[in-house]
Amino acid sequence: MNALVLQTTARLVVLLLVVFSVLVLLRGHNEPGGGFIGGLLCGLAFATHALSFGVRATRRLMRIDPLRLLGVGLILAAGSGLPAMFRGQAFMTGQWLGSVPGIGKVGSVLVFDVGVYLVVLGAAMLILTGLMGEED
Amino acid sequence: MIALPVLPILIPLLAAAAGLLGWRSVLWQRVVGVAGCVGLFAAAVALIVAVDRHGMLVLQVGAWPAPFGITLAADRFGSIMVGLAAFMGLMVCVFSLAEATRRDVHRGFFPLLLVLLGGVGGAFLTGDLFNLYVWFEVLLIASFVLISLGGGRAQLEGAVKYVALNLVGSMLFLTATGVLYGTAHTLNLADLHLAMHEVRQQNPAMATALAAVFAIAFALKAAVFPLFFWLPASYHVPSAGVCAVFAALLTKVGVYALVRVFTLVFPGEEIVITAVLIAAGITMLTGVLGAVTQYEMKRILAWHSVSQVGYIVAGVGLLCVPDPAVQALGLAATVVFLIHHGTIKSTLFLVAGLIDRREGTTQLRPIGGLALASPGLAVLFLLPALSLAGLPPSSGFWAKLAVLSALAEGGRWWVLAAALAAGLLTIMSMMKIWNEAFWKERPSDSSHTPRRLPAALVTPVVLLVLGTTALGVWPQPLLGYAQRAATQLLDPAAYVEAVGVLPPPPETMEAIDVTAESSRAAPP
Amino acid sequence: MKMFLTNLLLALAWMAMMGSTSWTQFVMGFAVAYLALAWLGAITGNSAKNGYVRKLPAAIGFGLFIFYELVLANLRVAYDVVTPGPNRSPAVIGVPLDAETDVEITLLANLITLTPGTLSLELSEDRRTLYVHAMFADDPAEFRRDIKDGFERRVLELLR
Amino acid sequence: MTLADHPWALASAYVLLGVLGVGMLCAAVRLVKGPSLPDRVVALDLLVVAAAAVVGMLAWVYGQPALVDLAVLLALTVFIGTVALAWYLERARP
Amino acid sequence: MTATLWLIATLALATAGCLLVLLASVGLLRMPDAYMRMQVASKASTLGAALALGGAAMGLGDGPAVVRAVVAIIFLCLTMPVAAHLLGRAAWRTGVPFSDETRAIERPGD
Amino acid sequence: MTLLLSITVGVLFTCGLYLMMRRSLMKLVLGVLLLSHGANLAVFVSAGLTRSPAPLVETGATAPPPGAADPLPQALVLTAIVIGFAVVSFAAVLVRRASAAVGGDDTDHLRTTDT
Amino acid sequence: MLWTVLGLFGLAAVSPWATRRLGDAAGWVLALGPAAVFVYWLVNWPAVAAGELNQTLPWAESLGVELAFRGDGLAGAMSLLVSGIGALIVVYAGGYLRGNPRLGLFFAYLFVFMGAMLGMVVSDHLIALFVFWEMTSVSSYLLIGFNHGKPDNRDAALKALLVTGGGGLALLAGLVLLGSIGVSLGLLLNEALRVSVLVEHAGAIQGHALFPAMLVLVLIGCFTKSAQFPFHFWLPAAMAGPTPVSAYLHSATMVKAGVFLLARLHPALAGGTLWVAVVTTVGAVTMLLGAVMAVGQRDLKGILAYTTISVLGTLVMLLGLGTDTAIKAMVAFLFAHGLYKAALFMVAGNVDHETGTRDVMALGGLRSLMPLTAAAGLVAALSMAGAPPMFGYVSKKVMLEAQVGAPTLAWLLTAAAVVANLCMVGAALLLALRPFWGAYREPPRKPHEAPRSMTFGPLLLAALGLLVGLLPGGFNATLGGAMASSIRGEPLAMKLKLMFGLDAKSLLIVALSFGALGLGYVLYRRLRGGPEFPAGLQGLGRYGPDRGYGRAMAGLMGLAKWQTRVVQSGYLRRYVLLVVGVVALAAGPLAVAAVRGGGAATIAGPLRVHEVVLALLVMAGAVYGVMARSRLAAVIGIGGSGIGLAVIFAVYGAVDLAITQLMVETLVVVILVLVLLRLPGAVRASGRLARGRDLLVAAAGGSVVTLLVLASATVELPAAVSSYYLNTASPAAFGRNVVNVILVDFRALDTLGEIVVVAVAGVGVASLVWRGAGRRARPGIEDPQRSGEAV
Ligand code: NA
Ligand code: NA
Repeated sequence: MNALVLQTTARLVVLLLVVFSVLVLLRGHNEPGGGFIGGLLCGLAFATHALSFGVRATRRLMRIDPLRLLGVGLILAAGSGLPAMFRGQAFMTGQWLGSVPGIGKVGSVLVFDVGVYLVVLGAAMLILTGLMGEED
Repeated sequence: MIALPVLPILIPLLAAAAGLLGWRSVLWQRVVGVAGCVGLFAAAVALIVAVDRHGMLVLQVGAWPAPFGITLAADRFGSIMVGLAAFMGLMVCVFSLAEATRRDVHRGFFPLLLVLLGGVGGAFLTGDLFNLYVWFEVLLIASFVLISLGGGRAQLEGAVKYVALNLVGSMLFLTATGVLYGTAHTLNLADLHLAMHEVRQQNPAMATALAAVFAIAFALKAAVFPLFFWLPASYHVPSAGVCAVFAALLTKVGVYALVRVFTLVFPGEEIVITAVLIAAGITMLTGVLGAVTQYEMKRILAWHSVSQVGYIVAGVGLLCVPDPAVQALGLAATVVFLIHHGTIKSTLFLVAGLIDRREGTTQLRPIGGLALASPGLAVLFLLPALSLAGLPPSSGFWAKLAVLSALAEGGRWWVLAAALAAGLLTIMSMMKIWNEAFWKERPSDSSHTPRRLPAALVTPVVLLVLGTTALGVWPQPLLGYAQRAATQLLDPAAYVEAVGVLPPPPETMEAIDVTAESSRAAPP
Repeated sequence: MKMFLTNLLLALAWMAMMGSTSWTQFVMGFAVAYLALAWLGAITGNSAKNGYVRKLPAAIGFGLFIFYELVLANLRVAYDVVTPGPNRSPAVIGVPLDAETDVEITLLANLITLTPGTLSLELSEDRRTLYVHAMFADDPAEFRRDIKDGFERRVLELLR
Repeated sequence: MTLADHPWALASAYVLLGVLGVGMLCAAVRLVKGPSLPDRVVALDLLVVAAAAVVGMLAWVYGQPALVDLAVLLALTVFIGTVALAWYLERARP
Repeated sequence: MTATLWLIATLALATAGCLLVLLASVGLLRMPDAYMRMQVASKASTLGAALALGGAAMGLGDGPAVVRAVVAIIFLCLTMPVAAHLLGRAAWRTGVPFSDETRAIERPGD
Repeated sequence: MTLLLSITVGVLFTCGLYLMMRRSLMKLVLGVLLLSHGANLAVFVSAGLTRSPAPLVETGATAPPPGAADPLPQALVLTAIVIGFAVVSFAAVLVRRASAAVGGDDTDHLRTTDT
Repeated sequence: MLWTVLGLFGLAAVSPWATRRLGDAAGWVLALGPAAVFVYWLVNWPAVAAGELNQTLPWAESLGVELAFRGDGLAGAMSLLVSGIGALIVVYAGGYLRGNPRLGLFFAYLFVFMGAMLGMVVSDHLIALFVFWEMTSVSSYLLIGFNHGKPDNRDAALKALLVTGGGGLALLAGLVLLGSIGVSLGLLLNEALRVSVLVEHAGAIQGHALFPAMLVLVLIGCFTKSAQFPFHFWLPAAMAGPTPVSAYLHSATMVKAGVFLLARLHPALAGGTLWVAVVTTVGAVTMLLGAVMAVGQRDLKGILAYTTISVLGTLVMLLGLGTDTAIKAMVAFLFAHGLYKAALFMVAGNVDHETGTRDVMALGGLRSLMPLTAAAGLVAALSMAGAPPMFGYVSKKVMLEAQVGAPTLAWLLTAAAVVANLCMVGAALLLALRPFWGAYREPPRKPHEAPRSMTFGPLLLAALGLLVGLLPGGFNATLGGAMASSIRGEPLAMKLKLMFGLDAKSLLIVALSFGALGLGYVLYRRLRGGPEFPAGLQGLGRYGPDRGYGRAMAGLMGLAKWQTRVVQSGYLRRYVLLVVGVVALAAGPLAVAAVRGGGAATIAGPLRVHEVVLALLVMAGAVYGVMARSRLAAVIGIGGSGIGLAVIFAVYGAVDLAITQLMVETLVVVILVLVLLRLPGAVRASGRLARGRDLLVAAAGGSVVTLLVLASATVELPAAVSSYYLNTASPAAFGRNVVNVILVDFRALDTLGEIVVVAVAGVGVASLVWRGAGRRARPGIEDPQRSGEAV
């Protein structure tokens, strides 16, 4: 949408939302949030961008192919259960690396959540850019 | 060994993800597709062998004890179904190397196929009701996309109807699962088996009502009368490979769930399961009658899928007979018929694909003369067609015999009569195709130049025909397996023991009472 | 902007050092860092050093002004809403702009919208006129003047 | 020191929630009445913002800081929804 | 005592906010045309929600919650006018009618 | 409240199903969306309602405060919501393509694959 | 024995290839296969006679099915007939279809058929027998439709398959019933369908309550296969096949399968009133009908077909009577018929092959041009007519003896037999005299004698008929006696002889025999000029069961169309309506019962204004979504409803849930808005009545869900799983947001599946909206409007 007021605001809002989405992702294990909410939020951020600047600009901005995002996300999520298997434990048994201040204990579970985040983001992007791409 | 039950889920999903990573390269997609299917097949074979030898394989995902985590529990029934999915997946994958266009591949054909297989695998292996719902959705959405992949009007039309009706079923399933959780407060199937005893004591009508809703939801997925509309409206629209994989798996998952739930969670719900049996009988007839009016090969096959679901479900419906011997016969018949139909119907759809490739259409009127023009194709059609019609010595005959024996043993004569009548009409339908496409002379106004059939298209069909014919000539391995699987299904106590549901530790026993409406945190 | 970020960074460092993530610590850190920057801003080698230092109080003043306008206008609207019978005089009025940059125009348009009684409807193609819907515009000329002297002046002061 | 310690405070909080509820109902009426699409969108906007206020109040009433997060996100998302609807309104014009 | 005062203060803030939201809603119902409804709704509700949220967060007395509330308020103040502007523009561009009271309507090109 | 919310579930289902019985494809999607809402709420309500704190563990504690809400239905509904989102999104786009293909937002145009 | 069957199947597999390699000699060489089987049975005859030829192999044990072979007299005799005539037919076909590129295929079908037939006659287990039985149906279908270019042939093949296949299904049902009778009598599963075992329990079986139903089903199977009235109509139509097929089908095998099975089951099932009444009546009616119809034909093969029906009727009737004499007569008749009918079919084939017509009226005086064929035809026809000293005469005599000695209604049966025989004489003379003797008529093609391969068979068979007639003793001692004993279930000596005694009964029989011959000749004289007189009889065929078949097919089509119209209407809204209706009707009453059962539910707690408002908002939004005129307004309403839902979640302690719901709802609104933008205009609403109905059904569906949700509160069980999560999340899974811990750890597999769903939705949307991706598709393969569009 060619609205100066919107575009100016959107720059700020998008940035804010993306940062916020990562925050939500990382602290999700301990506070409300997590991969879904983070991914959706990031998707909404890009939706805002696309609505403000057009979907081509958004694609340029993202740089990453959303389909690849899906692939990486799925591999991270499904793969997060593999280390346990290689150690002879049940699939998806939690593997913990250590504590990070502000996030808490970090391990395979976080990898899983990151995968979730990427998949949700990728899918949201595919849907939105796909639909809006038809408008351009 | 510990990893075995998760591999049929994990391998295809990881392969699908890998496919998405390199989605621009058709070659990469094909390589990943075949690799994933081969891997899945290997895992499935290993699983079948292991389960048949050592009994149920149980994996507590995340090492959380049952019923708290999600349990993957592979019994004979589940593993053979995984085997069916894997085998058909592999065949269709190879077939699609030649059939799927570049356009299809770019649109994610192979990852979608793999996801479908992964979802099916999950559904067959999970020991958790909600997880079953999730895998249902996985395979459902993959099938949504596959059905609409062609993007033509027919595909889109079929897809809309398919999506709409299946979503109603999904919502029903979800709601029923939620209500069941609200009632029994557990989701693990083994744990539910125990909890439902208590539920039945407190409110037997509740158990029956839930059983009915689950039956309806699964019957819709299985395309049982009068909930089958989605199937004839949509099964025939995608490419033959997709049709084949659908025919092999989609309705089967519904039947699988029906079996699982009615052996484990709602055993002895006689009213509901009797209704299922009656519906099964009607389904057999409705399906074949529907096929009579059709003059397009895939549509005919689709209608027969409905009819055959009736046969398959009839075995489940025999759970309404209190005699465990009859129940075992019925379930064994269901297993045999599932495998038979899963392979044969898919083979026929693939043959339709061959005809489509050769003649440019699967409409019966504009083609003809294939018996002379392509004798090999004629053999590839005739053998599975006879099997579908239940003529011996074919897998279809043994499957039908198993169903009929079970029905006779259970004394359900009307259903038996329906099965016989439907059998005759099935012969008629198959011979209609044979007459029109193979025996009839090619219409003189046909201007189509037949195309050559590439090896990738033909090889899987040949393998399938050989395999199913072997199954017909030497049925005992399958029959015996089915018998053992049925016995296992009818022993829920063993299932519960294998899953290892633990009584909750003492300190958590002071359970929060979530059923009561209270607002403890906020003062009044 | 760079200075502001530096300030922010310093505030975060403060929090880290305090080992606390509470907001009071952040405010404290921010204040301390601001003072430090006001004093030693030259260190950063930023030519606009004084701009930031000077503008922060201006911004705070601006915020207070907005709040005042907001409350005032809300009351006026409230009166109109709750009293029976209309005592308003709506109109769409084009306001010529001195603001030029994106940020200036956006801020101005937002401020106009944020205050009840006025709503920026449309920016002309040449970005020189902002069309405003006003609920209490007895005199269009006076309305234009109010906007230009009130909001626009303050916005430009803050941003230039 | 929480709201729950003072019955009068809690009671007034509930009254405020009721006030917000009435406000939401008014907005719902406008949503249904229209008549123009922008009217409905504004009503939806208001509904969401009121919901944010409700959630904020609930956070207080229940002593649940986590609910504030929801309020924050309500504020975030209402913007996006409105942008999309406005985008539609402009594009869909005949 | 201070605690009670703090409680009263925050309650007052919240009350003001809630009343403003109510005001916006009533205005939304009562105003004669879409533009005036937007006027009332978008602003009063923004301020109202901000006050209610701020009051609640402060009353809650949880540090991070207040920070988040402030973030929400800033965000609302940042975005609500934009949203209102966009809606107004859309209404204006799609020719949503003004009420009869409207005295003058200037348009580009006039 | 359980009663009222159960009725709400019923209303959501009724509206959703009714919408699915319309001729408009768009209404079909909206119907699915409402069904999804209804199903989610049904799961949530069936599991038991508690006006209670969210199941969050305070720093330093090992369990949420007593009386915390049942976290499992929340997780289930969350999963269901996201699945519903995915499905509805796909259905919406499908419907759009289908209506373009048949030339109208009308399910009665979708009859060629049946008969 | 297994290898004789498998060998023939193997031969079938290689014969297309072998025929191409062997050329004209193929028939002679391939005939060695069945000849070897013939020899096998000859060599093993002592073992057969001693009842020592048994073989049991496991097959489908789980269903109690074994490959149990038993070479008793019946099996041995039938095997000899099948393989012997089979070998001759193969030789004959090699000549008849010389040069036909599909001769190899024909041999393949023929060998499958032969193998199946052999497998059937030696099977002791009835399911195994049924397997072979159905294989004969299928292979005969392929044989009848061999010349499938003509629609008539295809229809005939289909008719044969449907009638015999339908009968096969009845038979299968009967066998399944028989099996369950057997099991209920305490037999093991694998024994319950072994004929040799069943025979020992005949009394108990016939006393079983299910026996009548079972018997009727089995009889239907036998009657359809053996073309008994009213299922006889498929057989004349099956004349369409190439002549060797007709010969084989009619004389030796397929149609005899039904008779064979009756004979096979005779010791176990026969004897009761039901058996006697039904089997005898049907047999007699068929005998008469076939004979009368036969004389109305002009087509050589038509005459042969109807006379076959008549003979089959006779055989069935004899089995129905079940007296010792009747069984002996049946055995004799079966063999005699096998010999002469095969010969006559080959003769007819020769005539057709050489002259290009089969119309008896168009033929005449071929004797000098085709002397060997004429000779074979004459001898065989005499046997058929029952003229001494042919095998046919011997068997007719014993047949009449059985009729005269029938326990009830002997005079009626005898009269029927005489009338039938009289017609047979007429038909036989029509076949053998009319084309060969009398004035020469110019046929479409210039005839000369058929090649040796085509005369060898008929001559040999005709000669055999004469030989057995002259010297019946050998037959009595070997085949005949053994077969009759098998049917009887106990030793039964055959005493066929050419000469007759001088007692009253014998004289009566001889008188009847010769009387029939004489009257038959008179009939022939009437027929010779052209069968106008029996033209009326044709009506019997036209208005009989054949017409019923046509009607049934048309009716089926009509029913199917009606059903499709009603059930699969194509209206999605109707489907949804039906599905919801099913839910309401099936689950509704149960849900009501569930709410009323169980303990008291705590469902009406204290209400809070804002909660009530939220619930009302959710409902109002949904209702508005339904009522709104504009689709966007509907989206807005439903979006509002969803956001209200989010807040409700929050109220009940589900923050994560509320947030997710909120964001999803927002995204969905954005997506729906994007979708709406390019959606074509909506259609007008349906009528008020329809809307009312829809609303009613939808509300019923909604109520079911409401009731279920309420009912869940009637059961109180501890929430152990939840407690575990609450107490374990932080200490063991290191997360303080329990919901998130469930999502990513306790139940991470759910989440994995869920993100797969999301990912696929993304891929799917992309695949739907990308128009450009297919541009580089290979030409020719790209087929966007895939098949299945039209109709
Ligand atoms: Na884990
Ligand atoms: Na309960």
